[in-house]
Amino acid sequence: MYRLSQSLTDAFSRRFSRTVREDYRQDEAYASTPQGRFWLAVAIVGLLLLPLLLPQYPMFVATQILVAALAGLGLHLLVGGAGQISLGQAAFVGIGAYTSSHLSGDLAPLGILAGGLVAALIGVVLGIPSLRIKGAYLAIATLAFQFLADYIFKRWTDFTGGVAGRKLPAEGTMLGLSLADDRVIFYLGLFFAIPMFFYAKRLLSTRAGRAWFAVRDNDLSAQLSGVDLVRSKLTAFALSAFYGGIAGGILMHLIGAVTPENFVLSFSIQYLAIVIVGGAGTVLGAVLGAFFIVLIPEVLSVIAGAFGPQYVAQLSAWRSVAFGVLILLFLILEPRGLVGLWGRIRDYFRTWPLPY
Amino acid sequence: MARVLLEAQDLHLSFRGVKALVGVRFSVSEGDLFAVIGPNGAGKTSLLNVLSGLYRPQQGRVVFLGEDLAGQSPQARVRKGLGRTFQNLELFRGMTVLDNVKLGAELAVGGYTDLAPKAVQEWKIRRHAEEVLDYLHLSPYRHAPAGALPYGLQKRVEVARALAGRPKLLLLDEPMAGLSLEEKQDLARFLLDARREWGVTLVLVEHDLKAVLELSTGVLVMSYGEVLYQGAPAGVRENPRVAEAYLGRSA
Amino acid sequence: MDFALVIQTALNGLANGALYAVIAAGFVLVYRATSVVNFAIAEFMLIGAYLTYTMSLFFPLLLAILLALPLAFLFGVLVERGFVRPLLGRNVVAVIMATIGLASTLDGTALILWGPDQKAMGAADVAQLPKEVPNLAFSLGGVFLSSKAVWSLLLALPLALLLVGGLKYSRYGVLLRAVSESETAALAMGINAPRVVAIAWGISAVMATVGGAFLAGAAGGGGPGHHLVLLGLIVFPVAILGGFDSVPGAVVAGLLIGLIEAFSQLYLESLLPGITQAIPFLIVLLVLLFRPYGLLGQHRIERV
Amino acid sequence: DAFRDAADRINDAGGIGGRRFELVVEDDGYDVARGTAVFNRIVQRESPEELVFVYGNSTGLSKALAPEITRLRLPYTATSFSNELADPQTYPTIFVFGPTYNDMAGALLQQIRRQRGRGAKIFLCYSNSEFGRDPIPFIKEQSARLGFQIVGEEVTPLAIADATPIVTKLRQAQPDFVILQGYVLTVEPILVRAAREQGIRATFMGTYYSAELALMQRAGAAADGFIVTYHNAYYYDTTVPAVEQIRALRRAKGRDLSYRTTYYMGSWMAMDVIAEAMRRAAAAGKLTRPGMIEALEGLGDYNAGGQARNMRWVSRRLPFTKLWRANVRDGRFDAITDWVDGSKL
Amino acid sequence: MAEINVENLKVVYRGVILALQGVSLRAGAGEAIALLGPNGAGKSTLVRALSGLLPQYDGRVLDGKIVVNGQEANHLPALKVAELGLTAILEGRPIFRYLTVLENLRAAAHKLTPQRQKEITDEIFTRFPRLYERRFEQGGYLSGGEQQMLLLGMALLTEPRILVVDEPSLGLSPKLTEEVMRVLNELRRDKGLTLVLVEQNARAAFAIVERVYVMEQGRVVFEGTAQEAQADADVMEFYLGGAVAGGFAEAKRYRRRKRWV
Ligand SMILES: Nc1ncnc2c1ncn2[C@@H]1O[C@H](COP(=O)(O)OP(=O)(O)OP(=O)(O)O)[C@@H](O)[C@H]1O
Ligand SMILES: Nc1ncnc2c1ncn2[C@@H]1O[C@H](COP(=O)(O)OP(=O)(O)OP(=O)(O)O)[C@@H](O)[C@H]1O
Ligand SMILES: [Mg+2]
Ligand SMILES: [Mg+2]
Repeated sequence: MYRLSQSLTDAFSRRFSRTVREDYRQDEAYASTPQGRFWLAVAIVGLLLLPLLLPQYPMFVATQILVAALAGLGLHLLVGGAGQISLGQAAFVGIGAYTSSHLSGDLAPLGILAGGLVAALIGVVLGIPSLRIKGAYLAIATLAFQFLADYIFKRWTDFTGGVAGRKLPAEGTMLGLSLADDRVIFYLGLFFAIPMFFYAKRLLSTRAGRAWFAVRDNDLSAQLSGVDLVRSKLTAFALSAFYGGIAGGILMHLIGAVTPENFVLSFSIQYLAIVIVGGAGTVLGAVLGAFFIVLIPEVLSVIAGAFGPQYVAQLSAWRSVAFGVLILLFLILEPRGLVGLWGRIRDYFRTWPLPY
Repeated sequence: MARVLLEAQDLHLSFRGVKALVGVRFSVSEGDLFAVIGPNGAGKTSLLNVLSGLYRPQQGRVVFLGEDLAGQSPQARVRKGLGRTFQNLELFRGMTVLDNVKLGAELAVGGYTDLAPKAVQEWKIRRHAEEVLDYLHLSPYRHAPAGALPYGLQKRVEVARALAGRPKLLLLDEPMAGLSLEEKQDLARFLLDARREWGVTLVLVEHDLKAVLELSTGVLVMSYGEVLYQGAPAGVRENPRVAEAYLGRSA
Repeated sequence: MDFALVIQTALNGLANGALYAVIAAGFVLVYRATSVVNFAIAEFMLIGAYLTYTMSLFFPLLLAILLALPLAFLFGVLVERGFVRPLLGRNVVAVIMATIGLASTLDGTALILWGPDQKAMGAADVAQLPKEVPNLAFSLGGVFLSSKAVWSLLLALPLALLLVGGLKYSRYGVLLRAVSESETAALAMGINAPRVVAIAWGISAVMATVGGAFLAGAAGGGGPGHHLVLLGLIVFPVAILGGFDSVPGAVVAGLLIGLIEAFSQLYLESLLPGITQAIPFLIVLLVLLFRPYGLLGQHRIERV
Repeated sequence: DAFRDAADRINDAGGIGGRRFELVVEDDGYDVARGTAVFNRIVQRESPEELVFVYGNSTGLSKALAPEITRLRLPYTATSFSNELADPQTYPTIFVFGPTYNDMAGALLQQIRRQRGRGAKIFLCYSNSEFGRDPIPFIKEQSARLGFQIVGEEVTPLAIADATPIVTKLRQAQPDFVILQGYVLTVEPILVRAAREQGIRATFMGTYYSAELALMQRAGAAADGFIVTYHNAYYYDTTVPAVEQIRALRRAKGRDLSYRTTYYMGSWMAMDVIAEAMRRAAAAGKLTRPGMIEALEGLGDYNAGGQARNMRWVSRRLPFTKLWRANVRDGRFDAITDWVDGSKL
Repeated sequence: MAEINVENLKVVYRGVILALQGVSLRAGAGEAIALLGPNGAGKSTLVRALSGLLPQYDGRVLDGKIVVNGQEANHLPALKVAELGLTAILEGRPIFRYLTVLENLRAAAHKLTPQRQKEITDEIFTRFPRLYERRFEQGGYLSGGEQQMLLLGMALLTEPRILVVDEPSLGLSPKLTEEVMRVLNELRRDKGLTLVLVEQNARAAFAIVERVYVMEQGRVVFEGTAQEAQADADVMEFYLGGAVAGGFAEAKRYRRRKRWV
């Protein structure tokens, strides 16, 4: 009997405690094992070297992924973290893009930062209704925000250039580097993205993250555990918007222009899809999700291209079908997303041959 | 004479015609284990809700450590040292046991601005949380999602979360419901130890009369929002009104 | 102020509002039954309208609408079985995302099946003229009501009211609400939860079809095209204004928003172009800030 | 479809300068970011020297691409007739294969002058998009000059559910002409129907994107008399040589012979012109991008099998169009003018 | 013939957590059995398995047999099980929080004629007057105990032949606990109901059941009549607070639970 209970406890630890670490400090670090640290370093160096290896177009796509991952990550803090759903992330990306379009050239990084900050400020405003409403109601509120933002993007001609949008000068440079070069933009993106990824990971595993999760799971009892609901929700909204805004700034430089079409509902949905497909719960998920979502159209058009031009005409239809079906499949078959899929494979081998 | 920690003065509360509290007054001194009992729907949970700030009484005051709590938000009260567990489990089901307890521990250890994580502080919180987990024999489950634990363990995690904040006064809403006798005894032990070692004063709402009578230092019996009896545990069984409203024929 | 003009604008607003009401009522019904916010509601309208169109190639238009309804019901049930059922009980985000995925899938499928351009009811070829329902347009002392408006008021409004009545007075109403809260609990009480839910989805698809076919212009030429999806977004403001979980609320709010739109188009649009499109969403934000439960919504229970 | 047909014809005729004409098609689903991505990919994949012409879609995309196009000096056109694009100062390599929206509006105004003269009352109804707003200032300015009266103005979303509010305004304003701009047959049918139902007698007018048979199909009898501008040939107009070419090709390839849209015809025309320019450039031994621009500019009286008046560019556009009136009984648009120059008022 | 037979039942959650590891038990027609056990023993799991609701909790029967009324019910969906006349009252007070008390009862009575429904509802209200007072209140606002009463009322309205109850006295005052036990006992007597009672309040349970099972770690570790159980030293110590253990205040410090062999 005792052995049995022991094995039950073991089953728990196997599933939930990864490896038992000697000391709490190790348990709390980013990558607590030497291997972990090694792979992290490899990944970062790899990213830094990437532009030297790849030609322009793949770099363009890589930067797109970076942008999507940042915006998705921001949304992840809000959705996966604080459990507040938002269908307005594209609007924040837009706010960031428009703001930063006013400060380009040598000031580009500052412009991007400003974009993030302005977005964060507006994020706080959008967060206010979340103090009173949740779930589906909030989703609709953010949907409304998304539409109103679109309305303003199109109307406030002085700031946004109206329906026509704004265009960066073709020959813009930053510190002597051409801003038309996608590799330069990629580095610009990395400059923001790497610290922001670590920061997000850190936040989620410390105080702010705990407070968000608590609010997500049970906001009433979160209050009674000393969590300041107002502050917690508003920071989540502000941060999420900030990440979106920064992504917008980078996107603006990547395309070289801002027009309202880039910030419509379908993009908000795409960012949400990144969170879902990547797997709510981890920072890594946002990256994987962005990879996936950005690459689907690329892959599809390669396939369609192989069949010949007559199929290209229907491509956008097939793309929406593929996008939708993928989301549904993930939700139904692997709710924990790509990260979960990976975890399951790992678990399977770890517990194989005795799954129980 | 120990210091008076909490004082409820003439609390009134009603919901669309239902009277949940009618002029309830009592006081709890430091080191007490104050029990509140009464039939179902008597207003016990409502009383705790008023104390912890979830309901606003229509009349009356709550004084904690000599300060009137009127108008203070629930989380402000918790920060002042007024901890709480719930009748129906209100754990953060998706978080691990450890994170649940850490969240509580922040209250005791002191946090930091949440946007600027500090590793040192985080380790302190962790150490403190582990101590409480150890104490309540929850360490093996620290990485399990709280929602997947059996009911009894979840109750214990809830106690752990509240205790980790080192409250001065802990409000417990039926912590023993659904536990077997042996487990009740274990829990009683934990509570008594916490009281002794950490100086936590306890307010206990409970239906297990035997436990209440054996553990408490003072008892308040409520029925339909009114106070039926207040005093030493020994007097509860003798009181005819209590017997009629609460105990039934077996008394 | 021109009195006849005001009356006419009001009537037309109501006629349009009746269509919103019927769609939103179905949408809210699904929310009540499954707590699912169906972001694919606009696609339900689209599919419904295309079904009507396809039937109208073979039958007179009125009959075509009637024949499309059972198909739509079946479609609703299939969607529920295929995509919603496996996700019940998951968190809100997941379910919302699933309906968004569904929307995208349906959008693409419709595009592949029926092509990108707008269709005309009952006309398979550009050379044909559209089929039409009997012309019921009338004019009375300066007030003019188009045929489409009359048909909307005549068909959609009673349908919406029927649903409201049915929910209130039939036993199904209570069961539906019970199931919506907790399927597990309902199953434990022996309630056939899956069936209740499937029926709710079916009804919702039927109502979306009626609304969609009329918005697309069944009663007045024109026909389904993908712009219908844009028109379908109005459902969300309507539902929020009504209270989101209240079917009667949705009906009232539908009519109200129809009115507001009509008057805004008449008086505000020339001052602030684009405002008519934005107004429903402004209403959403205002409602959520000042009256989160809308006109007739239920308050959320929060007690420990 | 049109691109493929046109490419087939060119290649069947032996290609250009002995080389096969290759068409690279990418779809962007009208999404600027994706369009930009696709463009970059094409530029990457095709060695830029061989890429001599790009055909894009929306105005937004064209603008986003403009700097890059300018840098590469890449000849470009799009299915947009925005005034801004047809400006050789800002966009030295962009060609607009037809009149701009201003030219189209100009042609309509000429018609109004012909029909009614000074004092004509005009009502403007346009969508709240760049496309919708594009010619509006021009129309207002010219109307003032020509002594027309703008009696009302309505801005709507691209798609509407109900036209009654607009018709109500029409009844109040009592215009002689209603000019619709910026829709793709989403609003026109609903509006003319509602207007005719309510006894509005005004003449409705629209530009290129209204000039499609589906207008009659959706609006039914109400569409009769609707006046549009259109600068290519209709598919049913067998007197035009290009139409004959198309039909012959499709018959030969076993493709379906039913009606082709105006969009098809326009695309065919563009391809035909581009191929001709390439031929000439190849003949001159300059099948390069600058060579292409030169060849395009020098096309002169080439008329693409009757699908255009000629290729005399007026600041990189062709300001000529014809006016057509919808004839519901026959299910076609009847030409009511010959070529008119929309820029001359 | 309303009886339950469980043979060697094994249940896993999420494909990894083995909650029942071979449980066998039996309740004959009209018989009442009690199920005791510490937290996590698997009592609620057994209830879920019996009512066919395991899938709702991400669990599944791995092995073994459940026979209800002579019909095998291992993999029957919940609805079919309900049709066999088995009603389960689940853990966690699963009432419909947004329905009023009356509507809750109406929802549960969906199979009854209005006449019959009224009869039973009246009976419920006489037994639980507190519920009658709160009949127009939404379930979510009721106190814990009131919800428990409502739940029992709902179960009665399904007219079960087999009733499986998970901790009915949870959170009830002594007086009401007694009332609930009396109701259950009367039902059994009057309607020949088969009763499976999961209960921590052993003393109250023993008073109305014939036989007792004690579970631990997903297994049955004791089985016997109510008398035998009361005589057993371990049951005595752990569930009845017998002579061996002192009161709450003196309970030995962190006794480790003695393992059943
Ligand atoms: N928010 C509320 N709205 C309406 N009625 C309420 C609300 N909260 C409590 N009540 C009512 O007040 C009365 C007292 O409830 P309370 O939860 O305090 O009882 P209790 O003593 O804790 O009972 P139990 O022992 O059953 O938990 C009950 O009748 C309950 O229905
Ligand atoms: N949904 C679930 N997912 C995963 N594990 C579960 C789930 N439900 C129960 N378990 C596990 O199954 C085992 C038995 O749980 P069960 O709820 O049946 O115990 P119990 O005897 O009812 O305990 P209690 O007296 O606390 O209610 C426990 O170890 C628990 O962790
Ligand atoms: Mg209570
Ligand atoms: Mg249990």
